[in-house]
Amino acid sequence: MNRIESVNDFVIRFANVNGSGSASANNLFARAVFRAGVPVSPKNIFPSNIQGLPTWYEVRVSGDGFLGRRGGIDMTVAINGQTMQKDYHDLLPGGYYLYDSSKQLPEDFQRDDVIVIGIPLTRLCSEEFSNPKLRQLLKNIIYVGALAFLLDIELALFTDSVTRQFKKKPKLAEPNIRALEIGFNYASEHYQDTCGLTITKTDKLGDDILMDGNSAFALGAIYGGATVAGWYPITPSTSVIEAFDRYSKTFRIEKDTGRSKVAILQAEDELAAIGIAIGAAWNGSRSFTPTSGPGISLMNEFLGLAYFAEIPVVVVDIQRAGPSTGMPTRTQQADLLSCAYASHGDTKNVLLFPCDPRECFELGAAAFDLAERLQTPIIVMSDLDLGMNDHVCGPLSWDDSRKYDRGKVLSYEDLETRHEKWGRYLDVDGDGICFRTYPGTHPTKGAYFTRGTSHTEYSAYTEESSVYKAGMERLLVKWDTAKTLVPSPRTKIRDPKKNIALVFYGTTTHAAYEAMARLEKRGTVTNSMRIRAFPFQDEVINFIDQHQQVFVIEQNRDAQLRTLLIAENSISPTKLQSVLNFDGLPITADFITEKISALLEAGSTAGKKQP
Amino acid sequence: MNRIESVNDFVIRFANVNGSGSASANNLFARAVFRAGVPVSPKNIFPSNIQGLPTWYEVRVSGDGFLGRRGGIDMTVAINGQTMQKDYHDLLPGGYYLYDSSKQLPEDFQRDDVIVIGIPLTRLCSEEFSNPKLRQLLKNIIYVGALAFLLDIELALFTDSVTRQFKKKPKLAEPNIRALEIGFNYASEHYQDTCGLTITKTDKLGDDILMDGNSAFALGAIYGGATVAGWYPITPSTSVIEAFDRYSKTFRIEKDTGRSKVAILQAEDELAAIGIAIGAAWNGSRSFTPTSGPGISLMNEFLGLAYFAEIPVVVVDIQRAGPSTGMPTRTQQADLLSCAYASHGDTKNVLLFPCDPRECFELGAAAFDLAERLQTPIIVMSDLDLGMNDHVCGPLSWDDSRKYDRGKVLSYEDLETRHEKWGRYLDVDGDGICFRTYPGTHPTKGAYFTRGTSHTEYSAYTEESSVYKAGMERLLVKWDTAKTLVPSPRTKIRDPKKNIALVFYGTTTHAAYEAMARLEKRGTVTNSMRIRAFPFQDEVINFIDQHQQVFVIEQNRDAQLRTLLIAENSISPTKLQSVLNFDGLPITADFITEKISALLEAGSTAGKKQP
Amino acid sequence: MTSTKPAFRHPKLAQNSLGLTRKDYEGAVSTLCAGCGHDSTTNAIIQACFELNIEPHRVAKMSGIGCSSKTPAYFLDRSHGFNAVHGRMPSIATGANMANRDLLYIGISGDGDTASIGMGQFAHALRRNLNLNYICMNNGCYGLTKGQDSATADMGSTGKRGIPNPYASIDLCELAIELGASYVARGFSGDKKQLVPLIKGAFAHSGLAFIDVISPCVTFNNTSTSTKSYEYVREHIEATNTFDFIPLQREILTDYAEGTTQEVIMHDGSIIHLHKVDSKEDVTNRLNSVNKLEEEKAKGRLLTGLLYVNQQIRETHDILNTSLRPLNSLTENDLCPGNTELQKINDSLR
Amino acid sequence: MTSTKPAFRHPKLAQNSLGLTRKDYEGAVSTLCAGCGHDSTTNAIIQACFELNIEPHRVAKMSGIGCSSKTPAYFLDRSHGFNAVHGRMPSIATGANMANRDLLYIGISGDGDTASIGMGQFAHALRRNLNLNYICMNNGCYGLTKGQDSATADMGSTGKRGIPNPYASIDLCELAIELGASYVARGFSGDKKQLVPLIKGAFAHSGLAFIDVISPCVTFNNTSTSTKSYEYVREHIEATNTFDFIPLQREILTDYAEGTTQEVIMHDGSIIHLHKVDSKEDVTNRLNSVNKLEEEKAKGRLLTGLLYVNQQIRETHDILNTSLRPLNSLTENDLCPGNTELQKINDSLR
Ligand SMILES: Cc1ncc(C[n+]2csc(CCOP(=O)(O)OP(=O)(O)O)c2C)c(N)n1
Ligand SMILES: Cc1ncc(C[n+]2csc(CCOP(=O)(O)OP(=O)(O)O)c2C)c(N)n1
Ligand code: SF4
Ligand code: SF4
Ligand SMILES: [Mg+2]
Ligand SMILES: [Mg+2]
Repeated sequence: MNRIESVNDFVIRFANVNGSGSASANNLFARAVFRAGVPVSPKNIFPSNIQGLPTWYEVRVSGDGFLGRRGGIDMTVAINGQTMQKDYHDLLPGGYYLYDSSKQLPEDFQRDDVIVIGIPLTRLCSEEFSNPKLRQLLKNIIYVGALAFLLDIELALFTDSVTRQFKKKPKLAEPNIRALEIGFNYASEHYQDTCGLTITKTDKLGDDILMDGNSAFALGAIYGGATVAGWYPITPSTSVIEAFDRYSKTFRIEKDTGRSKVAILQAEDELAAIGIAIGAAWNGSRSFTPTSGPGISLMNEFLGLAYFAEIPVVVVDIQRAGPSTGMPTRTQQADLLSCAYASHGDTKNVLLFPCDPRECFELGAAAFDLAERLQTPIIVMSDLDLGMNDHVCGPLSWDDSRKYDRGKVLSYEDLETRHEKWGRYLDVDGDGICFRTYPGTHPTKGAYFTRGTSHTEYSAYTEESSVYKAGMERLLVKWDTAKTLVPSPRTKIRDPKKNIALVFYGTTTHAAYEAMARLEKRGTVTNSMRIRAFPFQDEVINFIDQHQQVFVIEQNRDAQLRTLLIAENSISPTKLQSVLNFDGLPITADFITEKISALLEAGSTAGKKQP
Repeated sequence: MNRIESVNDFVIRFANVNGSGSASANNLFARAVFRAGVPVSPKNIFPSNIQGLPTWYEVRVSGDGFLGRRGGIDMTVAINGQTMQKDYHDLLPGGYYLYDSSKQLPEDFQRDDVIVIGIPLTRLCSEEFSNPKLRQLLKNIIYVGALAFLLDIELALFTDSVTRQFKKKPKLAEPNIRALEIGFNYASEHYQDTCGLTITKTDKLGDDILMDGNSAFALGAIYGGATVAGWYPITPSTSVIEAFDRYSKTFRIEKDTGRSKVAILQAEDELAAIGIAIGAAWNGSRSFTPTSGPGISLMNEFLGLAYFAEIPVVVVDIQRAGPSTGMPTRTQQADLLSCAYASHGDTKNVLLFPCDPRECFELGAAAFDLAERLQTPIIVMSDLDLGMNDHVCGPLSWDDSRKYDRGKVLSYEDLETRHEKWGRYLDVDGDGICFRTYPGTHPTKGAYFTRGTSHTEYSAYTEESSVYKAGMERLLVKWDTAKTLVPSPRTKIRDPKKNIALVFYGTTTHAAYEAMARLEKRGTVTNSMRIRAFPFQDEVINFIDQHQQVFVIEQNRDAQLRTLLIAENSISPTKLQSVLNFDGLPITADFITEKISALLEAGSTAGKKQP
Repeated sequence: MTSTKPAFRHPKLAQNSLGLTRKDYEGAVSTLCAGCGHDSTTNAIIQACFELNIEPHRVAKMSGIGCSSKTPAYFLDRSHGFNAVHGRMPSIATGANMANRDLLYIGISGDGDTASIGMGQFAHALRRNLNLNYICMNNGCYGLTKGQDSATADMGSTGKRGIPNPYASIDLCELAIELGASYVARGFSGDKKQLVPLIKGAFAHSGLAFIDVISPCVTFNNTSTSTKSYEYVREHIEATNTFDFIPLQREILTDYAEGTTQEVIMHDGSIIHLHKVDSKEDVTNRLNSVNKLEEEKAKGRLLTGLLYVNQQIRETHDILNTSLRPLNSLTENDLCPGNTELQKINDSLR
Repeated sequence: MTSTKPAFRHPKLAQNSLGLTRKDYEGAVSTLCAGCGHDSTTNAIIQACFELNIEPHRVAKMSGIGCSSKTPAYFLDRSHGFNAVHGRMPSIATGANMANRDLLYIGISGDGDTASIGMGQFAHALRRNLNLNYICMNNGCYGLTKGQDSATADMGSTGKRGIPNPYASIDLCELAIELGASYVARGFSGDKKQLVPLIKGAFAHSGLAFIDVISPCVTFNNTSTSTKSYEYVREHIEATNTFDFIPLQREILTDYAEGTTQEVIMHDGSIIHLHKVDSKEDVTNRLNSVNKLEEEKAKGRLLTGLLYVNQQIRETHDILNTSLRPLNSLTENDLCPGNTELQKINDSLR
């Protein structure tokens, strides 16, 4: 049998039961790989319940820095009895199967292409620890210790982490370190030279960090100056507000008074959550609401109000698998249409697409500037994979000279000195954006009435067709202005002949880049564009126009970005071929590579490439 | 001065104050024209308030049977002091200005191309009637009487209507008839040969009827077997339920018990309204909810549930001008995207587009068959113009041998005799549609759990990627099946060379047909397709493919049907040119004609028609 | 991951008058946390249905979203179930009930589902007095989203997150009485003896029967500082009455001391027999019920039992005067007026 | 069609201590029906603000959708206004209030807007005790959509449509007290003398002040068979107390008979002086307030006046312990932790 041999390039899957405390052990493992300087990408695949169901944690190690999900499992740590069978069969030939050998492996586990590594976790744990609650937790730490040996990772990387984690309660560090050692020792005694998978320290990661997208967005909101948040619990967006709350407690408490410089309100539902954010934004606070699909559906009416009354609210949609309640703990990019065209009538919203935590931070902070500059809702389109999993990314940074762009707001002085008649919805600059005022600014000037009904340039109610129409057309001018302000796409040109291009966004990015590398190895050189915002800049359209054949890679069934591309611009639909993954798991490089290869194959057999 | 002379072809605008009782007088006028056998098309242009603001009633008379709105006003009946000036200036040269001459016309009413007809309405009324409430109402009837003379309409047509209307209270008919006579006599004494506009009896209308779309839809729901309706008041959909209630009282009361065979529930909001309809549909009743834009936004989440759990609910959207609260008493076709892609995640809904009351009735009834056959929400896309105005259309008819298509439902006997294992979401026929059961059918078989979460073919909860994916793909199979079942488009081919085509839907139809006739007079022969449903049949795509140049005519800003056409099919966007009216007033033949002429002009100057 | 328990039936299992055993009223294996209060409530529902000889397939189970709302999968698997969207169980139940008045409807919700996102639908289902057995499994937190405080969490109560709840709580029973409910009770998942008859009474009741079941969340809100923990509830519970539910079929046998019982005759002829702690209390008096709840609250006690009944209020079908036949059973012949009538309508439109 | 009245100012118009006249508190000309109760309520608001010497621009006006919700356009045109969507005024007001605690907030809603679609937001704004002057113009119907019954329409009450309302009504004051409101009053648009001080007290109150103003709809619900008609209300009204509102600045001068008055000291130091019909009534006792309402209802009377006050409940900002500075006034310097802190965070993530 050929066992898999690999240095810094493999996938380990941990199969656990949820609610059993495995998460922190598995995180400990991923972070140790990271600390060894090796690019790592962990993905939590968990059920929509609280305790007792199967949960998986898939850790990809990639010395080459490919951070997307890869197909195939090289090693399984099989701790969950319910799924042992499946986990065993999912292994690649030559893979490793680590299990709790306190109980014997069932007889039908008879693959001859799998290396079985038994560690009697329960027994070892019981022998060492008496507290039953601790036992359950430390069982997991023991297999981490064993992995340290099997994969050749310095134990210190783990013990350091533990010490750091329990800095304030060193008593708790002790048993954890002990458990690590037990695992390490047992493996070294029984499994010398068993495992062909190795982690070798590198310095590939430079100053990179390992962070989840939801915390990063929350930090972006802190740095971006958000002061009011309305929210309602919903997986996978809840951790945005948890992080925002945590960072607020660090950064937003007035030293002298102990009072808070943010107001975070758990609303009664999503309608109220966005209502709170809109009310605050109207009153001059930067505000946001985090949510996921069902929340977006409920926010529809209010999004239409914010679009039409021109209120700068920020929404972050941590997308999960729909439709309806769907798969609440699975990932998708399937809310694009719903967000872009939210609400009845002619509405359009600006979307931003971060691809990693650093961008969650950057676009998160930028969203507040954009919202206030454009006076319109900005929806940041993250997803469960990005939001809830840890990702390697470049370090966060902030230019201390940066000023918030509060947009066109008239101060008391402005109102005093202004000569022209001011109109809330009067476009004096020709960019479709008008001046607003905050309530309470001036005793006699600048008050206006905000409404979701049709209004004149001076914000009076009107049913005059021409006035209404002019207002709607101005909003299209603003839409064009938006194109000049939203983050520009990222392009990679490797084929100057511009034959084939890949277009993608958000968490598809890493898998797409890897697929490009693989395709290139197979002789297919491609260019790429990572889209970062809707509406699309001319740059996006030109890029597509210049290529012969364009693949649009998405994580939804209905090719939603493609719809936006062709609906909003005059791109021929026949030019855009879709590569769609919508099974709820993060898209893989394998999938993209094979799909594109197949489509290219089919195209060339058909013998005609249209110009 | 050239006064306008015309037989059976002109537009009269009544300018009134709302809440002043003018509506019934104006209706009386329109119906008399209808009874003279002359095609007539009245449009109510009213404010979003209850009393005291300007309201207009525009009556188009068209012997040629053009029923869309036409530009320009030939005669104004100016009863509203607030808008006299505007009404005066809006008149076409050679037009007629009828006003209440009890007060003198202001001095600046100095157009020399307008024929002024003063009738001292207030004075005449006070002289004759003493009851002040009656006075206000009858003032309006007096001008109707005057019009009868001026336009040469038999007075009997009016008096008959009045008698009919007050059949049960003949005492009330009397003063109305008196008022008609007063107006008639005054005009005949003072304005012999003043008016060049004439109504001449014809038999153009055959057995046509004059009806509003909301009543027609309600009747369709009655004939279609709806038994449960949830609703929440919103203009312009409220009259759907009012009519449904009225017809229910006539047709749905059990003779023996006096009990009702419908349950109509005024819900607490639109979320509850559609929830009620969904709950009833799930339990085997045909059910619906009428609403308008803001309601659609609020129903988003539930629409996604009905799509994913496959529940046959009918929604009728009486579209009004958006976004947000917009112009609640103006018309638009701007909820297409919002309805087609309602809710987060990958969702798509079937839409039907009636163009006149007869179709409101027919598609209304058909919607229930389609919903149950396809087990999915069906949204009937009407609008304010269609729903609230009277329209001339062919008579309603019902085939008494017609059976309701209740779709794939297993009865007790079916469950008893069925051998295969039944699965609620198991596609045994390959059309994407599965068999369902009603609760309570069988003591031990056929029970299942309906959920908005991902489910297996046997309706068990699952998070298995492949199972989820297969379910989502089956829904696409069903989508294809829908294409074979929805009402087919209506095509008019006048140019066999298939050069230019017009594509439109709903209330744009009449104006579009008229525009075609006008274009043809100018030498531009065009073909047309009236779309009646989404998803689009191959027929639609082929039609577009076969034409060189296609104009898509809509009443929204963002070309929403065009978006659906290119997103769902592979039509090149450059082929589809938009003709968009979105000012809230019904689109006119003038507008379409001029716009298309201009676009054709521009195209030919540019010197290139693309193949 | 839903799986049904093995169908094997022990020959000696007790049967009810329909010849069904308790197992016939069960559902799939629960995936809730071990010890979750909701599972006990589920058991009480199973018990009540079994004892009442309800035909399982004549029940329809509706719910919202939450751990609590998952439970309809864990009882009565011969019944149809509808796990709707968050907070909207009442409207789905309303529609279903309108379509077929002949089934029994049980609606399961949670405190998040009812008191926050579902507040409006809760209030209006009460106002319409929908014929529904509405059970709120109240744990003072959002279990499924990991333990945030809900609107029924008491001020100062502290769950696993460790932050005392700063907001006042909503008392769903008081609110229900205020909103005109016709049957209001409070139970505790840990007291099946009291809970089962409360559920039975609810099934016999015509109109909306609301039962607030304190149903602890062992994972997130069972701390010693939480007022919705098993321990706290057990120590602070106060029963307003004990309770016999006597279905129509059976005769009343027991005799009680004068003045200590109150008899409530239910719509279907069943009788509820209340044995009261305080003979002055009148369970059919709204103000008395609210006052009593408030009084106990002031003493730091949680009042349970049947709190209020009013048999005078008409249920929705009676208000609407709908047909006694299920609307979903009506056919073309019942519903379609036919072409002749249509031609008359055409005539009236000319 | 909104137009402002001519700016011409009569030199002799009375001025308040800010030197403003009543005209300075007016808004655009109303487009409501002549005689609509809402216009009288609007006038009472104008009067209260004028008399309280409120700076108009320090007020923010929020509303939902309905005839009632249009009224913010008809008063205080120097204030910013926000006419939001149907039933969602409370959340908009909450956000606005969070952004700037220094302004005064008045929220206008209707009975449809509050008791139906807005029920959830109403309940939760109360629960959070948002510092808001919440006025519900209650006409028992949906005026703007042409007169359908609302959830506050009394059972049997019959408006212009001629069909008696078959559902029980929701009493918003009782509900507010039940939900933990801190200031609850009922007024009548036809009784300005009582209404103006109620509104003034609401402005002085810290927390959610809810005023249910019976405000007849002359067009759709002013029939002799409607319990929300001018005539019916006038005949059935019962005042629980008369009411002096004494702003901080002024001294109490009048003297009343022992036992017939109750003094409530408001958060800003103003004093409410109640002259009670029945000296036993205690306006700070929740149960007492509800019982009194119910009692009068049983007699067929509609109780008005200040029904309940509780100055102990903290308003939302106090619960959240937010900065005393308006959050919307904070700048980069107050809000952005800067790059150095960020680098520390980076370090902790390695
Ligand atoms: C519209 C919407 N918002 C949020 C959620 C997320 N969510 C799922 S369950 C739940 C709370 C459930 O709390 P509760 O009703 O008390 O049930 P428990 O889990 O405590 O039994 C929430 C907020 C959702 N499913 N849908
Ligand atoms: C989401 C939504 N649904 C329905 C409507 C239609 N609508 C406008 S006003 C109104 C009712 C207003 O009633 P109420 O709040 O009592 O105000 P009133 O007009 O009686 O003062 C309704 C249902 C709407 N604007 N938005
Ligand atoms: S999280 Fe709480 S409510 Fe949910 S199943 Fe576990 S114990 Fe029960
Ligand atoms: S309809 Fe009624 S509530 Fe609306 S403005 Fe007229 S009188 Fe007032
Ligand atoms: Mg709960
Ligand atoms: Mg009202």
